Amino acid sequence: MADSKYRVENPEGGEQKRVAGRAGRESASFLHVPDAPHRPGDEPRFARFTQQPGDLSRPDPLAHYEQLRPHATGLVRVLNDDGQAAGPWDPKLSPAELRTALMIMVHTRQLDRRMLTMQRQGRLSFYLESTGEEAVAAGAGMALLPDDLLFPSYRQQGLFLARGMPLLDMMCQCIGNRSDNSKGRQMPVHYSWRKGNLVSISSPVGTQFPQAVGAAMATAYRGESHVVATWIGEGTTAQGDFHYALNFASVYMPPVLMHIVNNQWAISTHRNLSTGGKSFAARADAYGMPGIRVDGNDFLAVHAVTQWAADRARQGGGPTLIELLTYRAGAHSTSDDPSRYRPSDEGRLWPGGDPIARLAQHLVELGEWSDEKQQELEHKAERMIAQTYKQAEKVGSLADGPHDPPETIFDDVYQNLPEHLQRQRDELGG
Amino acid sequence: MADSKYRVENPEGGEQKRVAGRAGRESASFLHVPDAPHRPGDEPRFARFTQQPGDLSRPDPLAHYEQLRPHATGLVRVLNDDGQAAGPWDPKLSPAELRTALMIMVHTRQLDRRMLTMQRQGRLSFYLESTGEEAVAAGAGMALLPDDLLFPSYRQQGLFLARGMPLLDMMCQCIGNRSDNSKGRQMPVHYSWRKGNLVSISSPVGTQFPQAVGAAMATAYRGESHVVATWIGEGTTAQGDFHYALNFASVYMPPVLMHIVNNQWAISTHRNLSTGGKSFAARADAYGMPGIRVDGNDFLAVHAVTQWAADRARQGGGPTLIELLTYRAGAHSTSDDPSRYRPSDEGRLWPGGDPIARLAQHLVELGEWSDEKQQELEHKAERMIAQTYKQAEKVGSLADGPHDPPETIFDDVYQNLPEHLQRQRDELGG
Amino acid sequence: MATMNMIQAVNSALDVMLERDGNVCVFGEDVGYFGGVFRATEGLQKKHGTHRVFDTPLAEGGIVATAIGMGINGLRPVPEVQFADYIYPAFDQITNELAKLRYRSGGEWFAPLTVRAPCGGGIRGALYHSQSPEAYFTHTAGLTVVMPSNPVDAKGLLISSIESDDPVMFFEPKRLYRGPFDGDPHKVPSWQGHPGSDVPVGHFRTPLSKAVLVREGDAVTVVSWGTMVHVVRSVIDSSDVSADLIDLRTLVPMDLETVAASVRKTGRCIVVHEAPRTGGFGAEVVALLQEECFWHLEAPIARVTGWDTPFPHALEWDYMPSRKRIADALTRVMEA
Amino acid sequence: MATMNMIQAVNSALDVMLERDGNVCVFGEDVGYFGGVFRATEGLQKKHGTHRVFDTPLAEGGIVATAIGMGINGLRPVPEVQFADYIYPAFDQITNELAKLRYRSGGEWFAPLTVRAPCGGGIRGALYHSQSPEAYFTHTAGLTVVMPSNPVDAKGLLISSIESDDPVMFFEPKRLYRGPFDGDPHKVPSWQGHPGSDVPVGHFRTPLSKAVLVREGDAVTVVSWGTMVHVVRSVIDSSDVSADLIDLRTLVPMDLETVAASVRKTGRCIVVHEAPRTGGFGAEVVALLQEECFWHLEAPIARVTGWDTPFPHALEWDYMPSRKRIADALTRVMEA
Ligand SMILES: Cc1ncc(C[n+]2csc(CCOP(=O)(O)OP(=O)(O)O)c2C)c(N)n1
Ligand SMILES: Cc1ncc(C[n+]2csc(CCOP(=O)(O)OP(=O)(O)O)c2C)c(N)n1
Ligand SMILES: [Mg+2]
Ligand SMILES: [Mg+2]
Repeated sequence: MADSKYRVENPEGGEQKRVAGRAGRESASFLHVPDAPHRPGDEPRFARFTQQPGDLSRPDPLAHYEQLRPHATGLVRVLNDDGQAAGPWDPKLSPAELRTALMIMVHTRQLDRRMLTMQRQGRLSFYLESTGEEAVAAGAGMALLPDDLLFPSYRQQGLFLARGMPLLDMMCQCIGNRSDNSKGRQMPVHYSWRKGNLVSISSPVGTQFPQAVGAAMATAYRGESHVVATWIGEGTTAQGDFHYALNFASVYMPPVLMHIVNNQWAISTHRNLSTGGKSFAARADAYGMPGIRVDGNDFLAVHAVTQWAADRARQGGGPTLIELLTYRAGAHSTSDDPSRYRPSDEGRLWPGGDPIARLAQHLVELGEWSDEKQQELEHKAERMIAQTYKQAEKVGSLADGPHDPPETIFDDVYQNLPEHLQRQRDELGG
Repeated sequence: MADSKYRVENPEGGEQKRVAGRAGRESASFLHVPDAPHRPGDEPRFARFTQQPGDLSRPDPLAHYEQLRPHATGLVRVLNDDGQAAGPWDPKLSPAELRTALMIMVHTRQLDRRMLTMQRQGRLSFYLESTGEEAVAAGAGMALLPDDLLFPSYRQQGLFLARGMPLLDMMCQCIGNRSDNSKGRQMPVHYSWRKGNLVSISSPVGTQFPQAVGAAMATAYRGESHVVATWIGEGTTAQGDFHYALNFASVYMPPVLMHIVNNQWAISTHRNLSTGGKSFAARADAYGMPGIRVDGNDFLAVHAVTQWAADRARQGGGPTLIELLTYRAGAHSTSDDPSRYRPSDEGRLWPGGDPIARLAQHLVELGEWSDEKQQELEHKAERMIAQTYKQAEKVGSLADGPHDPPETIFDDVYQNLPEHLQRQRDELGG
Repeated sequence: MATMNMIQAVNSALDVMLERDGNVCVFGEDVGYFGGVFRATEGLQKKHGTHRVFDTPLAEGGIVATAIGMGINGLRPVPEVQFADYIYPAFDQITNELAKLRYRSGGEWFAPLTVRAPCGGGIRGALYHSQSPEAYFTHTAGLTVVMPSNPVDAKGLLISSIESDDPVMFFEPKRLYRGPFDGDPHKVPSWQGHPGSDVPVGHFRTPLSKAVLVREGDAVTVVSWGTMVHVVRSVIDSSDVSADLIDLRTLVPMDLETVAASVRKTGRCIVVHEAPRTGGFGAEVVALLQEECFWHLEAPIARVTGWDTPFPHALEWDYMPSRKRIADALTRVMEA
Repeated sequence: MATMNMIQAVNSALDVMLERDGNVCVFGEDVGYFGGVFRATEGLQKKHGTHRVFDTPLAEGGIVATAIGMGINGLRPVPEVQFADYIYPAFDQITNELAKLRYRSGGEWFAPLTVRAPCGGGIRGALYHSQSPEAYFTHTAGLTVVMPSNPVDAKGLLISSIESDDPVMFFEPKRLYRGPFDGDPHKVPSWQGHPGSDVPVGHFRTPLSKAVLVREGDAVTVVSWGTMVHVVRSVIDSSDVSADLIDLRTLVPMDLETVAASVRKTGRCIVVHEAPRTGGFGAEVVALLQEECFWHLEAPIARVTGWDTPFPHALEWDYMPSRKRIADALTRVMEA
């Protein structure tokens, strides 16, 4: 059953293999355990996206959610396979805006590259890249307004770049040196930037999703005009917090955008094992809210859908669930080794392609860009980021510091230092 | 938005009022807080069920779940308003079977009546009735097989009667006397009956739902033929455990029946405040499984849908989500006072009517029953139950015991009494 | 001043804070229209509006998570968990998020929640309507843990908790809502005439992290909190042992000074709480005191607590620390 | 006999039990095809089949809940929680269901789970990959709580835990997986040559609720568990204090007799654990000992623990109990 079920209208391509195929002593048991479509040694077989730009209407932002049912199982696209923008979802951004987007995405990728190298050299304790998913963050980051309050997961560093968090500050957070605005408390990439309305990132997955709904309830409570947006991975939709978020949002209808970044993998766990459902966006309908699936590697589509949902929320239309279809091009993190669980060329064959290449190609199509300009942008970014990292290490390194002094361990547990922590602080000192 | 949304195809009738209607200082805020359709002082306005027996097909038990979409937002009925059975879902039970069903339901109601009185007289610490929902338990209880493993909530006492747990034992549990097979540990109605494959009932709502899915995974693991069934209230669908159950079931497709008893109320919380979604059964689709909404006060419909889902599960078709549309005719429990939050005649006006009256009427229609027989059945049951209760109190009463001796407090914490509990046991003794 | 029972005092604190601070909102299961299963929020929705006091879906995890988001976005939420026994679905949000948000963000973000939850036994609630889970929270740095034992403290401490920018777990011993239960299951005492029931009508604060000396003596120190304060008191009153009785009121951060001073004076100590013994907060009190007052101790510090078992139904009165068990401990400690 | 590190020992225990008992099944996040993020289940799916060893959705609450159902229906599940820091979404199922099922059903139903979870710091994991949450479970009656400190104990205790009909929380100090960390952040020790790395290849049991005397002395008793056992040992080895070092291994039900006997002998005691101090299991050890051994104690029992703060990233080595802090405590307790 699950097989046939899975094959139907599945833009993620691939086929679910019966586990029996690779099982040791399967036969005795009727416990159905799904598997990933491709494992190391397999040759990835992705169907190209059947959905084309223009297939899906762009309803009025206040349309009844039932009018968006096709959007939950379909796929909103703007860029076609030749890099041209088409269809009602084209956000019609200016070339200048597109170049800004490209820059944010390139900077994000170069930052990831650099920090990965630094981690390999032992300068960082850990790192987690967003390679291949840059459009997810850049698209939303540019479509939303500065006052909008964001609850990201650990894989949307692009949001921080889009909002202008200084690269130096981001690097200092990763190093955990004196200039880390979260005081060396968190692992790398767990940024917090109150100035930019970016809420502190947590490691426990999914916790931010219902928090964002609550934050949006506060927005409505005070009758303010900003919206709230949040992001989780498709694997994390299995958490209770995902259900809490959708259900509370369905009751109080606050202005919140809930993004599911479906990059096919949760560490080694393929989305087939995260749920038997076909579409993550389709969860929305039974909660009485619109769900939209979008090509997450298509910057224009991501921007357009975010804008539509933000308009809806600002106008009192309530929450929207957005599934961004993409692929985790790199390892889960520097602690991971994907070659153990998926073919190395699966990413290259992903039908969504590379978001940066696709946006660059589009700009070229528009006569607003060239391969040379692209190379220059990338080299400039690379150099600038290398420079900045040197500065960051000057402020302090993980191994040699200087860090905040040891006694700062006891700060920020409570607003004021209570007596028992004062005593422990003395104990640490003496 | 929520209003219009709510009015569409809503078999639960009533209209959601804008809260502003009863709010104090609403205007400032744009936080949408729904309300119940009727509050004390309102005159309940329920639409009659628009769906009729025969409206919905009865697909093959192994049908693809998408064929069941109409069933998730529609309503499976067998008994029409005149008490005749009609349509493809008619389970075609023999008059003898129908009379057994009627007996189980009448005994359930009389048991509830008696125990409520005993609680009022201070003989019990607490009680919780299932009045108005007898068909939910009797229908499933008769459709399932004795080997099927059941994880009920606290409001399906009918399952224990259907499976033949002696009334005396049930009463001794409620009293908590020496003959309580759960040794006076739990509050009344938290039955456990291993002999009858009825798993111990817990107070924390919803915990049994994913447990049942795991139990069904064990069934599939060993390739056994029994199925597992579980029940929760519609309010409890807001818990993470509900989502865990559906999602794990969607991945492993085990033989499990998940029942949502939608009796409109969660203590004082109307289902409008439990979710913004219209249909609870409709949740199933996005998880890749069939969802069916059934008239929970129509014994024949409940029996038929349970049987269909059990057949599907036994044949390897996996899980089914079943919403039983009913009404909590009594107070939530003896600690509750519904007159504070709903009109007293809301239950009388509920379009689903009274499940016992409807089944009796059907038997009369068939020429197999009469008002006299009905009265006789009820009086006999009442007398028998009063008698049995006297016996139960002879075994021991809550106030005066005899209970299990104090030192039994320390039994069953672990399989064997560990040393530290041995010491505490001595401490209690001395 | 007015005479209030503990439910009225809680209701009054919420009413006062809703009135004073537009960012205070109150919500939870059956909290809005109905006014709460224990009536703690009765009348507040009608008075302050449906967006200030409202019902939620049946999901403690969702209630606390959304409350954290509201707190992050400028509100001062006071969510209710209907029974402390049902707080565990919110345990991740409380332990990993609420308690650690300020720390992990270097002070940039915080959520000033006060999570209210009725706790404790004595109402025939068995395993799941009787628990005293305070020790799961006293072990979690970043949380303030409060448990009042009378109406005036309940109101003053609840107001201080709501005004605190740190997250507070506020446990209300439900057996005390309507009267000072003194250990006699057959009596139904009323707050009428009890000094703790004289409660200022308006706004006032009772300081957090300050214990109170309920009665004074010199032979032994009894440390307790919640319902047990009254049971202990009734035992002391009917015994000829001269005892200090200290009601901790706030468990974390704890007022060690007051307790240690008393133990230095008496040289003997008993800790009494309802929660199971192993890993109960009593263990922490003992560990601190044996370190602070070692040279003053004339006898081992005794613990009278709930047993290390779930909370039973029929044998409830054999489970809860009884007058007899407390009296025996007094004798034991005095004779040691 | 074979030389195994702690991961290999855990893997071997699971392998042996999967082989011996068809009802044993192993599952969790990334546990199946991949073999676990710490490789604890490497190769087991291929060897024993996909229905015996499998991946789950990312939901600890769902993992434990379904495991309980499997246990109720006759299996003997060994779910993995990827990091102990992520166990809280399952807290309700563990605390209210798993721990209380046998009790509330009068012994009719039980679920023989062993919940495995890597715990502890020392890997730069900061707030959410470093926690030692054992005290949240030692306070929960009905659970057995185990924390091995070396490969042979890990295998023997894991087998005993899986075979136990009581639910077991099995915490694996992840910093010990590949070597006996002795407190020096710059060394990367290996299990090679360590006596604890000689592990029988087949089936064997190490008894639950039995502490072990790691080294013998007469001047002071140090009680510890998990990673700290090795740090304490390195301190004792390089000091001239003659100390008993006791590794509790099973925290609840605890082997009080062994510990008390030692303290009666030495008259001095230090408890060392990684978890935050307030309400840590160390408090219970102290509370029990001061009651059991009061008349033998020549100095207050000291605790060296993690601080009452979340676990920081950059200052990790100032957070974890260091050799220096342990050595200072030794001196303090000896001089008292
Ligand atoms: C509650 C919790 N459980 C487990 C983990 C360990 N973990 C970190 S990321 C991850 C996978 C997340 O996958 P997904 O949600 O798809 O997001 P992605 O990493 O693909 O962006 C897991 C299991 C965690 N961080 N939190
Ligand atoms: C986790 C948890 N939270 C709160 C409660 C208190 N409580 C008991 S029943 C109930 C309402 C349940 O409503 P519903 O799920 O609709 O079931 P019904 O009572 O209508 O059968 C609540 C809130 C509980 N038992 N468990
Ligand atoms: Mg993913
Ligand atoms: Mg209900």
